[in-house]
Amino acid sequence: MMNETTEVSLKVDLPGLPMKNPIMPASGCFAFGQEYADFYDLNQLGAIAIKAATREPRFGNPTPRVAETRAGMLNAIGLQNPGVDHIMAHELRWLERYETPILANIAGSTIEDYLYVAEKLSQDARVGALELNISCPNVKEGGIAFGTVPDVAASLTEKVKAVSEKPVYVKLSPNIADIVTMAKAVEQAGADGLSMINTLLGMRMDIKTMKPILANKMGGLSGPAIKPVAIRMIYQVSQAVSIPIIGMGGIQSVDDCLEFLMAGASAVAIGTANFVDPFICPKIIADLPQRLEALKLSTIEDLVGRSWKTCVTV
Amino acid sequence: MMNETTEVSLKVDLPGLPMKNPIMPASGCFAFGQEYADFYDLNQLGAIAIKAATREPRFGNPTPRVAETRAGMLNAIGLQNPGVDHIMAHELRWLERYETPILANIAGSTIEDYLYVAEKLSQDARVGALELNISCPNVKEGGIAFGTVPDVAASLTEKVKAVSEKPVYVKLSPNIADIVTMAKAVEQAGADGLSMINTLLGMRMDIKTMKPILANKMGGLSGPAIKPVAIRMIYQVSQAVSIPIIGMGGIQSVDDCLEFLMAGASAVAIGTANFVDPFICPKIIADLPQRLEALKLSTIEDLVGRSWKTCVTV
Amino acid sequence: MKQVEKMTIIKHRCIAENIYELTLQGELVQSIEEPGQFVHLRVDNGYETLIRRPISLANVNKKAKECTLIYRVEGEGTTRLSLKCVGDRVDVLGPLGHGFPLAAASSGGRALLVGGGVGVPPLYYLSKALKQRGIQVTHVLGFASSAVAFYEEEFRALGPTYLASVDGSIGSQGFVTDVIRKENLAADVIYACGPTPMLKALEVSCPDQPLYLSLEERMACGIGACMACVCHTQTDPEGSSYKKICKDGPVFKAGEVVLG
Amino acid sequence: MKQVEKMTIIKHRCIAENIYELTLQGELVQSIEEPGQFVHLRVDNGYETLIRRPISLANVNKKAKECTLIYRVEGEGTTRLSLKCVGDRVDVLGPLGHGFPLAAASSGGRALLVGGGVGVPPLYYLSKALKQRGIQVTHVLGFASSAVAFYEEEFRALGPTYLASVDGSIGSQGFVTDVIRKENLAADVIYACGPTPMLKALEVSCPDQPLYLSLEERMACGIGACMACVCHTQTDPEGSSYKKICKDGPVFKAGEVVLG
Ligand SMILES: Cc1cc2nc3c(=O)[nH]c(=O)nc-3n(C[C@H](O)[C@H](O)[C@H](O)COP(=O)(O)OP(=O)(O)OC[C@H]3O[C@@H](n4cnc5c(N)ncnc54)[C@H](O)[C@@H]3O)c2cc1C
Ligand SMILES: Cc1cc2nc3c(=O)[nH]c(=O)nc-3n(C[C@H](O)[C@H](O)[C@H](O)COP(=O)(O)OP(=O)(O)OC[C@H]3O[C@@H](n4cnc5c(N)ncnc54)[C@H](O)[C@@H]3O)c2cc1C
Ligand SMILES: Cc1cc2nc3c(=O)[nH]c(=O)nc-3n(C[C@H](O)[C@H](O)[C@H](O)COP(=O)(O)O)c2cc1C
Ligand SMILES: Cc1cc2nc3c(=O)[nH]c(=O)nc-3n(C[C@H](O)[C@H](O)[C@H](O)COP(=O)(O)O)c2cc1C
Ligand code: FES
Ligand code: FES
Repeated sequence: MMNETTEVSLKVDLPGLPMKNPIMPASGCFAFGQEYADFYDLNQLGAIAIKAATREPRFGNPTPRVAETRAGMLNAIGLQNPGVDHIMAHELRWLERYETPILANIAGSTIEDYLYVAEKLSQDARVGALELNISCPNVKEGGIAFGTVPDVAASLTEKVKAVSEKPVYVKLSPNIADIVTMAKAVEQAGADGLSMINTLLGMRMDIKTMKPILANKMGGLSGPAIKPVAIRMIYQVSQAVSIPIIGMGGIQSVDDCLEFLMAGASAVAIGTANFVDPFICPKIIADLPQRLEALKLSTIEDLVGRSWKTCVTV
Repeated sequence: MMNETTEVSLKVDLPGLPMKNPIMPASGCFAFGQEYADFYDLNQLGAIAIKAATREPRFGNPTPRVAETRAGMLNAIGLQNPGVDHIMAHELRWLERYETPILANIAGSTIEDYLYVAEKLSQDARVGALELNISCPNVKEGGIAFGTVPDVAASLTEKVKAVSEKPVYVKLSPNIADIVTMAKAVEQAGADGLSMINTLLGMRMDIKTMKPILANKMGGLSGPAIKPVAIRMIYQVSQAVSIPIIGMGGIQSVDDCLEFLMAGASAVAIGTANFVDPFICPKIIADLPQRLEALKLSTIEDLVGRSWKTCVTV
Repeated sequence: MKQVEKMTIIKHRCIAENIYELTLQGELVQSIEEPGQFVHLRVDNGYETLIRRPISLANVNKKAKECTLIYRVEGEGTTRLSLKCVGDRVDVLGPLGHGFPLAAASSGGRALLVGGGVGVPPLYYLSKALKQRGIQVTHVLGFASSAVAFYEEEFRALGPTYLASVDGSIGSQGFVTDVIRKENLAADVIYACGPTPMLKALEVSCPDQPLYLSLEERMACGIGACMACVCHTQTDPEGSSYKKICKDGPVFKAGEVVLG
Repeated sequence: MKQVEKMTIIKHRCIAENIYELTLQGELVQSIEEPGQFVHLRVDNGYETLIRRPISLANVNKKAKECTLIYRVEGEGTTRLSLKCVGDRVDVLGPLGHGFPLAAASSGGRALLVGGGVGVPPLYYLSKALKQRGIQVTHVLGFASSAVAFYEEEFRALGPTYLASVDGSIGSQGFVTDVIRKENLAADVIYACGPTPMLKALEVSCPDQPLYLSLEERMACGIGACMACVCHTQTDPEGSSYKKICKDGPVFKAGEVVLG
């Protein structure tokens, strides 16, 4: 039993990311923070996962790039970003005013691109850790292969680890039959943590035109619809690996967040919900202490993996 | 342009299933029809996919077996059924009073089980075609392997085809990275049609107990949440194979049904929605003619694959 | 005949902490056969609460075409339900299942009705129906505390009523089985509805009288088609025989099925 | 400052076939800077319509803290919105984007406002604002048919107003560009909002005057964070430079961005 007078602590210490709470916005759903800084102080966040950086600037896919689905949305942004150099010169520069640790999401079409971006960003003092996006379904040049073949993912992870001066999180794709084998492969290859899940590959038709709504035809499904898949994968993987997991996929409330922690995530990221409610991250952070207290727990760590850990007396 | 006086025809002719309309209840969501016969005349249906039959009677998983999710539900029924002999002696017997063609879903833990059930059911005059469930995520003895490894699925399909006197539809699992390779493999192995998709493997935690809600822990996600994944897979597969597809996954309205046909399905099955509204199948059947007319189409065939077919003048 | 109907809310009020009494009006009421049956509610057309919620019939007035449900706010569905107002309509599938066999008690006989928490509501409709048939009814109702207790007066109007509560804040402190033992309550037949541990305790402590138990399980279809709500039979506890709580139950004779 | 507010519906009515006029009241109105800005509505808390819907400001009354939106019922979100009643609250994010530059027209000058369909609404607020600054306004409004036409009288009260309709059922038969050509309408500046083909036609047919176009794209965040709504710039039409319609627009000077 928790001592009545103990203060609840939201702190989570992840490789490269000393977080004051377990909440961060998910990559691609928060750009580089500037838009949300109009709504609240970004120092409230546990960390910030910034939009994927690629070697060269990318325009991404043609529009329409988003479509709504039941309890979810599809996106086919196509990794639009100004390129790693611009990000370091401008976006990271702007973020300097905050103390919040930064998780820098990186993507590429070739291994060389990944290594180039990883090396550069990992040398940047403002970056706490790298998040290797091996799973973006919208990059056609081969991105998908990284995310679905364990050997390929492991080899990429190994190479990125070799050039990176910062911890490396690998962001896993859910579009796969056996997530555990994939997770173990990248752990073995040296990953310091996992981010899961990225979007499920989906599609919608326009009933009037009888054509796909998205110009790219297919897109990544995010939002509440995918939460059960995310919870299942985190539950499976967290029991099979010993590196921490940043959980994501459909979180919209503090209770959703608790489910992810119970499943085995050590921290969570919030994506689509930012579009619905720009204040969602600080709201969930504010709701956490009383929910922890109601469960008679005093730290986030107490909650991690509770659904499968043989019961410990707290 | 459609001739103003042409009557809209809903007929769909699939191997073994001469359907008067493209709507059937999905396997496992309609038992053997008796419960829904209390609500409407089952002769209205295009076909009926009956609950999976196994060699021996099965009790299935412990309860709770269902949990609700955002725009979806999880189930871990575990293929409960009274066994193939009982089904033939009682359930199919009862169904004789209807003319509606029957798609008999079959499952098993071993290849021998599958073949036993397939041979028996295919010899039954009341069965129009078989639906090979290679993808049920709730059968632990190895069912999942059939559904995720193309070679294994193909070899099972080939063997079932060899013993079956009726057309065989293979029901594909969405828990896979490359659905097209799987579909082509079973087509090559002789499948007469495909059913897709089965449920996505998912999970939910009970916030109060901090444990999974389902006794089986994981379950299959169905309902509107998975529709974008189903549409995407049908879109991909229908362009790669030449056998017909029975589409399913989250259909709740006539417009959902149209989306599946446009994506490339030749007919559709309705699962979870039956639980929400017992009248959903006849409602959608009734709604179809005017929606076809609004699209200036006169047959279901005109709609199939419209999202990718190079435009034909109708 | 079970049917689907958008019934109209004609009364809706909070009767204890998180406990609501909801009265619905519609044609469906005419089809209700016996106490212990339930309805399956679609809380709204949204996708938050995709599947229906099973709630027992707590009272039925066929002349007025009204039925009353009493429910506890548990999760999202019942929370949303509690926000509905008089005049709103609720999509109802029902009546469903097989209820308490009234004929198990003969006129002039004595029936003991044992309820716990939100297992209490169907006993009210049952008690009224039994009394109408000339059966003497005694009630033992267990609640967590006085804050969540309800319908004490209503039950007293029908027959002797004993209360028990976990914290002793209402009635005697303890479980319903403690009350039965202490008060030495005997009857020709016992009807019970409540949490599984309570039902199990009754099965053990009242082996001599005919005992009917109303069970609960998470449901999807509510009509027997999805196999969500099955339980093993006591004659074949490990085997493949089963009963569906929604269709064969929710009321079973003690000894018929294995309690979860 | 953009903000999130649950605004109260104080007026809501159907003004043409499937076209609704919605007046909202709240503090957010104080932050509105210029015509052409829009708000991003959360239709309800449900998961049917997970993401917000962008709707232009059609009128603003800062003193009364009111703003008016005019929208067409298109799909699920606007259908649900149309069912809301006076007194209901709507979750609004706004004001968003950069609107029409009023300063592009100088006092005493002439402005031509060209709208099509549900591109017409923001022009009403714009026209009022221009008129207030002493600018002469002329309107050319295109609709599919008379059934879906709206606000003709309101526009006429502000300045000369020409209508065009696809089927000729209201105004002259044809497109807005036909009207401009036929009536030889000249102005110091043109402001336009409507379907992309209309905007493209204007770009081609009115190359000499300063022309401001309000664009549309499917949006998610509405504030510039998700990259859903970008368009290429005309100086780098194939390259990586871009503008966000929600944040840099929705109004752009003709020639600035590539029309989709
Ligand atoms: C035959 C039957 C009769 C019932 N009668 C009553 C009654 O008269 N009064 C009353 O207060 N409650 C009754 N219940 C329990 C009631 O159905 C649940 O409390 C309710 O469904 C919870 O829904 P929710 O949306 O609030 O909770 P959520 O947790 O949001 O529900 C999620 C899902 O779980 C199911 N669920 C959650 N808890 C239960 C439960 N205890 N039993 C069954 N399903 C559950 C829901 O139906 C839903 O499908 C009855 C249950 C059954 C099976
Ligand atoms: C800046 C801006 C201002 C707008 N102003 C108005 C206005 O004043 N009046 C008006 O009637 N309409 C306006 N629209 C269009 C309006 O946003 C869409 O008609 C509306 O979002 C359709 O939503 P729905 O739920 O009815 O349709 P659904 O088809 O259910 O919408 C599904 C999704 O697609 C999006 N979507 C569908 N059609 C459009 C579209 N044409 N443009 C952008 N997104 C779309 C929706 O926002 C939603 O995310 C504006 C759009 C933009 C971008
Ligand atoms: C518009 C959008 C853009 C995204 N961009 C990226 C990205 O650049 N890199 C990445 O790793 N994930 C990206 N994602 C995936 C999210 O980070 C997250 O994994 C996913 O959306 C699931 O979380 P959610 O359901 O909370 O949105 C993007 C998601 C969305 C919706
Ligand atoms: C309760 C339940 C039981 C099911 N049982 C079976 C089954 O026995 N065999 C099978 O092939 N699919 C089974 N399915 C999967 C459905 O047939 C269907 O593929 C899936 O639910 C997606 O469709 P839906 O979203 O319309 O429900 C079951 C689904 C549910 C919800
Ligand atoms: S709830 Fe479907 S069988 Fe009982
Ligand atoms: S809608 Fe998100 S960037 Fe414009």
